[in-house]
Amino acid sequence: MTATVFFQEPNFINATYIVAFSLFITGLAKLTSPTTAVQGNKIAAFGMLIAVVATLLNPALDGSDFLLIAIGLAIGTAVGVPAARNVKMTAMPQMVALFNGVGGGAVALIAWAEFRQSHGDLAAELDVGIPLVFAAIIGSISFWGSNIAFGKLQGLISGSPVKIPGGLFVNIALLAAAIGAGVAILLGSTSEGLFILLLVSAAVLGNLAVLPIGGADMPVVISTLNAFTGLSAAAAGIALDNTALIVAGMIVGASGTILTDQMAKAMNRSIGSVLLGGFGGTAPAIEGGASETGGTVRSTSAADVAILMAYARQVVVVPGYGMAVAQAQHAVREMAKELERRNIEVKYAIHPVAGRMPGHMNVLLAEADVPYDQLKEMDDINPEFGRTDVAIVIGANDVTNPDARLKPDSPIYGMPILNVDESKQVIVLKRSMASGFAGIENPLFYDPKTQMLFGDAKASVSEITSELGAL
Amino acid sequence: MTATVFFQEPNFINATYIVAFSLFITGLAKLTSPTTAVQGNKIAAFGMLIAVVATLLNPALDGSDFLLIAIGLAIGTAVGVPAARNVKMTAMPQMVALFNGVGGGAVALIAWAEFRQSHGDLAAELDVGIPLVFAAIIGSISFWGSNIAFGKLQGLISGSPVKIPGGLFVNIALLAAAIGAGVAILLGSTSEGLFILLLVSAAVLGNLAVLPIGGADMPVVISTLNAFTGLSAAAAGIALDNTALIVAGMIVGASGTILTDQMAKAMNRSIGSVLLGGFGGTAPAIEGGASETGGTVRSTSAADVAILMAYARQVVVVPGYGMAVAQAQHAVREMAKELERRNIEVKYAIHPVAGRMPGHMNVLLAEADVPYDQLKEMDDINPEFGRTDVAIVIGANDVTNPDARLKPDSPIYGMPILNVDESKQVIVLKRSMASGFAGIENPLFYDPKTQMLFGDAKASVSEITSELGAL
Amino acid sequence: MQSPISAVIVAAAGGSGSGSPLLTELAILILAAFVGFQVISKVPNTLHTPLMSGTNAIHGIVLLGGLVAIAHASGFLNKFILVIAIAFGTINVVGGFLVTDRMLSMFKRKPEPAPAPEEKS
Amino acid sequence: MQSPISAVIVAAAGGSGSGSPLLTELAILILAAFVGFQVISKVPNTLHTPLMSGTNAIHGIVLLGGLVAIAHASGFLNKFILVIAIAFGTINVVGGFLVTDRMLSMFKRKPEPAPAPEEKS
Ligand SMILES: NC(=O)c1ccc[n+]([C@@H]2O[C@H](COP(=O)([O-])OP(=O)(O)OC[C@H]3O[C@@H](n4cnc5c(N)ncnc54)[C@H](OP(=O)(O)O)[C@@H]3O)[C@@H](O)[C@H]2O)c1
Ligand SMILES: NC(=O)c1ccc[n+]([C@@H]2O[C@H](COP(=O)([O-])OP(=O)(O)OC[C@H]3O[C@@H](n4cnc5c(N)ncnc54)[C@H](OP(=O)(O)O)[C@@H]3O)[C@@H](O)[C@H]2O)c1
Repeated sequence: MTATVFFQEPNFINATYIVAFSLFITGLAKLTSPTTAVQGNKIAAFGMLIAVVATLLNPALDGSDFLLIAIGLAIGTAVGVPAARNVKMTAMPQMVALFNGVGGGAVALIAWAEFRQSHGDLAAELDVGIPLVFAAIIGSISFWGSNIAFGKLQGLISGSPVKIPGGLFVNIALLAAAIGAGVAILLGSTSEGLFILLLVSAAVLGNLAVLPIGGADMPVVISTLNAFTGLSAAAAGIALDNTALIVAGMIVGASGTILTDQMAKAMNRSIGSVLLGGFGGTAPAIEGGASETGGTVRSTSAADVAILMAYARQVVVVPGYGMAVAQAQHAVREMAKELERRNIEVKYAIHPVAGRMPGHMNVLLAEADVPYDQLKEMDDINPEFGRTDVAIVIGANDVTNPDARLKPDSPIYGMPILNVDESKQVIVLKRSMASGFAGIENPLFYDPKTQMLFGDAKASVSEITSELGAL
Repeated sequence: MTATVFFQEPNFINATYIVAFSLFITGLAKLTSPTTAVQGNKIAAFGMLIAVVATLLNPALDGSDFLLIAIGLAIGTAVGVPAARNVKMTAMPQMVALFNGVGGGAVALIAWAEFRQSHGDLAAELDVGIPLVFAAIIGSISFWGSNIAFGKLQGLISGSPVKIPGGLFVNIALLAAAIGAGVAILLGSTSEGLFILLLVSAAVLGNLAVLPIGGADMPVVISTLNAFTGLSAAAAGIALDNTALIVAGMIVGASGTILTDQMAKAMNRSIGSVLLGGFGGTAPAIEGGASETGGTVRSTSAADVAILMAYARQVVVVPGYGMAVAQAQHAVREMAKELERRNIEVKYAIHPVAGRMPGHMNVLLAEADVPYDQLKEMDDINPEFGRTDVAIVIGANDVTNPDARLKPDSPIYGMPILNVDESKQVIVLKRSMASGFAGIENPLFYDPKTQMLFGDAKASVSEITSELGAL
Repeated sequence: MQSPISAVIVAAAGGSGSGSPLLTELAILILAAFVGFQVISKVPNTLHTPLMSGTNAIHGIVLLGGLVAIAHASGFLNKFILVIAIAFGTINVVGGFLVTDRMLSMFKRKPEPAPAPEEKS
Repeated sequence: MQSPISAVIVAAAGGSGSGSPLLTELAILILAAFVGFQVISKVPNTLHTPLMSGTNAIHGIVLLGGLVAIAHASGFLNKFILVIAIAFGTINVVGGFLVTDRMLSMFKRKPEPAPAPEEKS
């Protein structure tokens, strides 16, 4: 039994944690290139596996603990695996929100259990008490905020901003209540009621903070909450004296922060304005009324589009959120194949914030087996539009809006866009003249070079493909 | 006095260390761009300052300690500041070697003092003893190795490889002796003689390991020893329980390792073959005899070169080690100005391992006020040679050798080179037909497009400049 | 456990070698933050969604917190809370890595059009 | 100092919260190595020489080792050795930073010819 004893030593367990977080870092570093990313994810998952196994070596765990752990692991696996297996690529944002939320929930629950276990005496050792209170507040906010984000994206809750009477003031009061309860506990109160008040205030705050934000802004929210969960995990790690939690949590905290910042920047907005809410939901308000303002719109048919493209040398596909909604990615791939069969060069212009998540279009098109060397980033494709015969815009709107370049008073002025309007012919596939995420007019649709093909993107693209085949 | 007491708390001191190493990391991160590099270095230096000040707050230091510390600091400053102020840019490699050596020496001395202070009892606590022994060995190797490197570069010791009878075998024996002494101490011996044996074996090893390496390979050696000193500092940090030492030392250890690897790669050699020695010194052996083998060499005059250049549209300057030897950088800048006055475009082709340190040419030309946007890296300038009228090679040799592309049995085959031979005319400035660092023939000199201008680079360039002025 | 040498060092540092464990953990925390910033700032836009879900999976490490805490938990409610925490953590870990893998494995590996970026530049 | 909660945790982990201090230091060491690799691998070739001398200056941090050790040193020889160590460390620090600064300040700051590299790519 000496071997078992050795493996059960805290030193051995902690050494394993060091190996585990090294694997996380190595894995993340490999995510920087599509060729190594798959391997990187597996390395990180392997790190997680050995961290879990090492923790289970803890000699303080007895038979009944193992039973409970087995139950927990089984429930988690039973829920997580099918969810991950069956989720549609278009539903990725809400899936990530859900997984993020349960992580935050776990942190809050652990903090609660630890509080109960210490009989509420967090005041005696502040270097355990403070991180525990922090973990409880942030974890609870993250859990509830993520759930609301999930609900909005999944359509369970209205995606448009829900105005909360009192707004910011109520949120500040809730945060103050949560922090106040925490401080009271840290100053010596052992009342569990206070701790529950803390959890509940944070929970309500999580709800109310996310409800007023439009559904389209959810990725920024999820990314923020992702960073929050990471930070709360790191705090729990400090409280539990667990290096693996500290390092892994903090890395996620740092990376989530960067990602949030990049997403907000690419949308030409500040994180503050996103989180204060309201913006993302103005779109539906204008919807329908947008087509009334000036300019003439030319509508076309799938057959005409097919002929136009058949005589092109280079066609650039500009996908946007509408392609995701219509799940048209496979149809698009078919159309591209048909074009390539005719020796027409096909490229995809990927705007960094097309869709509703960074890389959203990449993931969808990858799902449809589009080789990633055909996916051109904005800076690479923009000089190409000048020599492009046909640009076909599939459910994209804001990311093609020339106002961002030309109209200084436009809300999206300054946002880098795809210069679709420089190509010789532009075809736009969408269902109506409704605006996109930013809720503003797009002069591209009134451009004399532009023709609109109205209808669901998937149906339209399939029709074009069959017309092409018939030519 | 409460304030003083607070500042003297170990917690405060350690918090300061965290700030200090954060500043080191921030500073290093800023070294990634020439525009922020100056600031980055200052940030790192500021981090060092606060780390030193925090350490001096240690309440265990008494008046006599402060006196001794003042003496140490004064001596160090009196030696370091003038050395750093007055060193010529061409002498940078040996300066870095010297500074690196004293760092290693300091680590070895501290380890020795700690050993004596513990009355030789390192066995009782191995987590202090092991890092201390490691620090002593590596520090001692680094100190002596760096000194030899300094001596070779400064010309105090012959730059050519000194063959050691027994070679590798002797070195392994010395390492075994040092490690053996260390193990004996860790197993319980308290004999100071053993510790001195350890230091001396490592010292002799440092000497013998570097002596057989040619002077030209010294930068790789210094970079290796730089990493060594960093690692020994980290080890000393573990022994002394000092976070600042651990983090800073390890960062240097990691960065030195990468740098060594990059230098070796750029020279198309393995680190092993460099450190096993011999290669760098074969050059002098061939020297003088090189011109005897095949091909005809055209020699030219400064006046002819001036005329040739005066009618060029684009001139590319290809500097090499010879420019550093001749300290011709200012003369080169003058020549370029003269050319630019005539609306001739001047670019500098910088090979990554031209000279004897990475970035050697950049530093020299920067010293001569050449704007860094005229300095083109290899990958950027290589496609340009085809449309270059005159390439003027100033003391470069190996980095222009077409054999690296063409002759598979050449020792430098596969090394990326500057494709000077693709330009319309090539002028080579050097003193003789002698070979360069790699000790091999350069067919470029026998190319029909090539003309040689023999003589010291500085004199030749100045002559060309005055001929240009006279045109 | 206190050998002469460490006693001397501890005395010199004013009572405790490297300060409180909290400070050591703070050092680890800050280093981890630097690692996070450095590693992630290199990820191309294309991989942002898998990255978001990959980092998301990594904070499933909270599962460990549940495993550690259940060992010393007593009473039904405490254990019950922790079982839920473990289940939540497991969903986070398992779901996160799986879904990331699904996304990533869809990125077709074709030879890059441009020559591999120069390592040294 | 042992509150109920930490006593419980320590007991659960089998005797010692986060293992020996050596392991914590190992964790710090490894994180520092990652930081070093990540930060330095981004440095352009042009700056390699200043970088070499800059990192060289940073390992002058050994000066701190001398300052810590001299506080508990006794006897002439020990103190003498440490004064030399401090002098050496000071040369390393002061010389290193100064010389790096000299080199770097020679890099002329002219407007870059190419537009600033896109942050997001
Ligand atoms: N990627 C991110 O990270 C992220 C995150 C948050 C917010 N955003 C924002 O989201 C926007 C993305 O721009 P985008 O151009 O991709 O999308 P968009 O501006 O939101 O426009 C999408 C368009 O697709 C059309 N559409 C919807 N369903 C369709 C269907 N089934 N078939 C055909 N068309 C359909 C809609 O018009 P119809 O209703 O007329 O069909 C709509 O105008 C930007 O404003 C960006 O700032 C992006
Ligand atoms: N940069 C690094 O990090 C590094 C480190 C270690 C080794 N190396 C190696 O160093 C070499 C660098 O190539 P390189 O082309 O720069 O230099 P090189 O191949 O060593 O050639 C230098 C040439 O300069 C000439 N020269 C010397 N003094 C001169 C003077 N006063 N006036 C005019 N010419 C003079 C020499 O010829 P004469 O004697 O005929 O004048 C010699 O052929 C490569 O092989 C590289 O692998 C580089």
